Amino acid sequence: MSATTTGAVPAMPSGSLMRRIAWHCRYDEKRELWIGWWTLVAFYNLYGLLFFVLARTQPPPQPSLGPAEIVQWFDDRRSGLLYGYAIVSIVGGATAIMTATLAYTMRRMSVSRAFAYSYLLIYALATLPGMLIMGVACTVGAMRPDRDHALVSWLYDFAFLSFEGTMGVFLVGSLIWMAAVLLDKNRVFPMWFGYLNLCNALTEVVVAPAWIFRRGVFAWDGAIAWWINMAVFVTYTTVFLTLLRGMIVREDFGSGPLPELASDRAPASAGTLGAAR
Amino acid sequence: MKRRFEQRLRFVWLALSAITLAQLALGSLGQQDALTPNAVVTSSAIAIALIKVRVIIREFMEVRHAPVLLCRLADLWVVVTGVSLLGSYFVGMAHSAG
Amino acid sequence: MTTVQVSVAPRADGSDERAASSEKPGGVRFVPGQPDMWAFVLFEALVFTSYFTVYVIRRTQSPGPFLQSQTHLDLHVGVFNTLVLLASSWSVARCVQATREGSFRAALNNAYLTMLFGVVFLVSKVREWATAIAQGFSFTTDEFFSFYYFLTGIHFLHLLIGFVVLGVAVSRIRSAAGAAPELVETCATYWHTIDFLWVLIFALLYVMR
Amino acid sequence: MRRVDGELVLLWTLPAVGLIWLSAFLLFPGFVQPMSPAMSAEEVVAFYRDPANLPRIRYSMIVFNWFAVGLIPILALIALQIRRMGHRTPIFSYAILACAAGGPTIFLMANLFWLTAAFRPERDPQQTLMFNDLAWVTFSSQVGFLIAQSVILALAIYLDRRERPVFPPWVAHFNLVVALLLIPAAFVGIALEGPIAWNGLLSFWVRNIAIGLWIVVMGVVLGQAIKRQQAEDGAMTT
Repeated sequence: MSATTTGAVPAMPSGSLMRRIAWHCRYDEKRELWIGWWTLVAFYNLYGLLFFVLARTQPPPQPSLGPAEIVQWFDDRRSGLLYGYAIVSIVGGATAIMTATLAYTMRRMSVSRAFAYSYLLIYALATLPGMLIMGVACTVGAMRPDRDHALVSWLYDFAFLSFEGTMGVFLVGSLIWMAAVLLDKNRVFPMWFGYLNLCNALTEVVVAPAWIFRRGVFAWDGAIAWWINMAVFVTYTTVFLTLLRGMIVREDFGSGPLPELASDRAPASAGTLGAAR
Repeated sequence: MKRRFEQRLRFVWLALSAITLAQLALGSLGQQDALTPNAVVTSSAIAIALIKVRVIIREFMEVRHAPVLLCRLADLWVVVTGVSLLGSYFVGMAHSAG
Repeated sequence: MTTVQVSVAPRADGSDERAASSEKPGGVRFVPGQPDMWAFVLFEALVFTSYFTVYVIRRTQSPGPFLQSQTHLDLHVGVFNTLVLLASSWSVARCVQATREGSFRAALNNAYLTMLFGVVFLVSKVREWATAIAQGFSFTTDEFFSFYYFLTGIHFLHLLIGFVVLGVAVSRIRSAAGAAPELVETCATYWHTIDFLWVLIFALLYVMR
Repeated sequence: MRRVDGELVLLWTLPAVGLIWLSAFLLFPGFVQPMSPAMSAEEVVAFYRDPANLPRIRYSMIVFNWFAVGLIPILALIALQIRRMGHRTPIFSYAILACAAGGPTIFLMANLFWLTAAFRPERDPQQTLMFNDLAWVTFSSQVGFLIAQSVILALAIYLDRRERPVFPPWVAHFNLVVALLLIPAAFVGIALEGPIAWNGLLSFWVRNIAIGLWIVVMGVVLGQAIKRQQAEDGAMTT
């Protein structure tokens, strides 16, 4: 990174929220990291809202529905699907900055850059099965109410199988993060988060029966293949968002071990923090 | 000291193996009506398994020397699992019978 | 392969006291291995509890078919599997003890013995699956067999990871004579988890009615 | 030959690829007079079965298949320019790289659906209609990565702390405008007629002209930035 030319940094104002935000945007050394973190938080909330409330495709419907019921399912939520997935396709690209931020945590570790690059590429790819294919299939399924029933049910299967059933990217991605955390000597993340990545990776294995079963606990809406996995995934996501926040606070832009969190919560001026190192 | 620890590990292993063999007897119990649910067999199977699990955690995994918090958490998990398994068994059986 | 580093964070209990405690069990309280691994064990154990609970609930909804299918499992195989894993737990516990005392020859032997028991378990599990499949019981045959293959399969996966973990322990024992035994303890903790999860799986698949 | 010279070679692939895209675009009969989503299954089938259309559909889409990924080198060059900016982390250049593969992959999927529809025009009309819908919806609505790369580039430019910024600020404004113009296209599913429909003013003309303009403008400013870099590197070595 090139030399910065910030000059004198005025003290952080204590006034209104907007003024403080403006100060952070102009002078905060860590603004790129904070943009990434807030994008992650905003995106996951929006994602939950879009999938659970607007499009109502989560929790997933039964895979055992017949063609007529599937057409009914599309009829029930036509505009939710069309508007919901339109918004998904607008904000979907935000995953790029999220993935980049997470890849940066690996860049900050004492491990090879190959970890950050692999993670970046894997999760850039993950967006497609993660939501975009589903968005296309649901939009096409919802846009013509008079479409042939057999084809609507094909679109339904395609949407949910692509969403629930493509596990490899998340499996390998979690394992790469796990290996990076366990090998890291800079203490960017605690070891237990490395192990938690393994838990998340194992649940990706557990989803696989969704390709085989149309009903029961292993189907794509099942207690094991969906509910327990979702619980693990939500835990995992909450944990890494929290840890990432701590990591950004501790970040000193050096290459050695990340400093521990200062016990006294004095608001260290971001400008001097970087200079002191 | 070393010897005492070794002996203790061996004793634990022998005890666990003996309980497992007892489970063999339990599983073979009343083989002729293997097709009817048996609350006694089920609850003793789960209870024995949880006792074994607790012994493994305390002895082999050395939680008995661990800080109290870890002991409590491990015991809590055993209790949660026991309540959850036995609870869902009995509630489920009562539900399907009723 | 380089060894996985030991957590360098200063620990509240202090490793020095622990070195003393190996001579005097029952003395100072300490967490065996990394506390991080314990977080994993408790979390993963909870996930398994939820799998088991779903299984028991599904079972009680149709007890007849489950019991019918259960008769096709050989209890003796299950008992044998359990005994093998208990033996492996015993040997890995002795491996930890030997590492603490600095008798690395014994530690290595016990680690290899653990691997051997692990392999015996794997072979016997694969044979059991092969027999069941040959008899026409597959993953999709009925709900009991779905659960049977799922629970044994996910446990099998944990066991495979266990070999990697044991490999890490062995390389640590070989490379760092006299170092703190924390990493070996951590690996042993993982291995015991495989054991105690199997004890529950055994009771739920083979014994309960 | 210095590193930057190679970058200029990559940049000069852009006019060539752009020309190929333009000709393929004009060759595809569904683009010149964009197909209406209101067409019935029979009309769509007739479009694919028309002996005047079929070869043009196939050959134009084959050309797109060859060159769909042609924009990736340009995005890689943009990522390198972002690396030169005064940032504390490589997050923005990582993010551009994460976007780079997304856009072309989506375009390739649309291409695949068009070619599949054209492969057996005698297919059941409902099926051809569905492949045609899939192609158009994928092509039109999946603007996420294009929006993201514009917004990320704009952010990177705004947050550039160099005394002489790599890109002038107007490039950031321009990118935000382009991102805004792409948004309506995401809604193609909701209407079969009007400006939002996939042949409409907003979803087709505004969107595609914005993309074309972005390619041209970014090609030019990228060339200028690389030239400046060349000069700076030269000043440093002498």
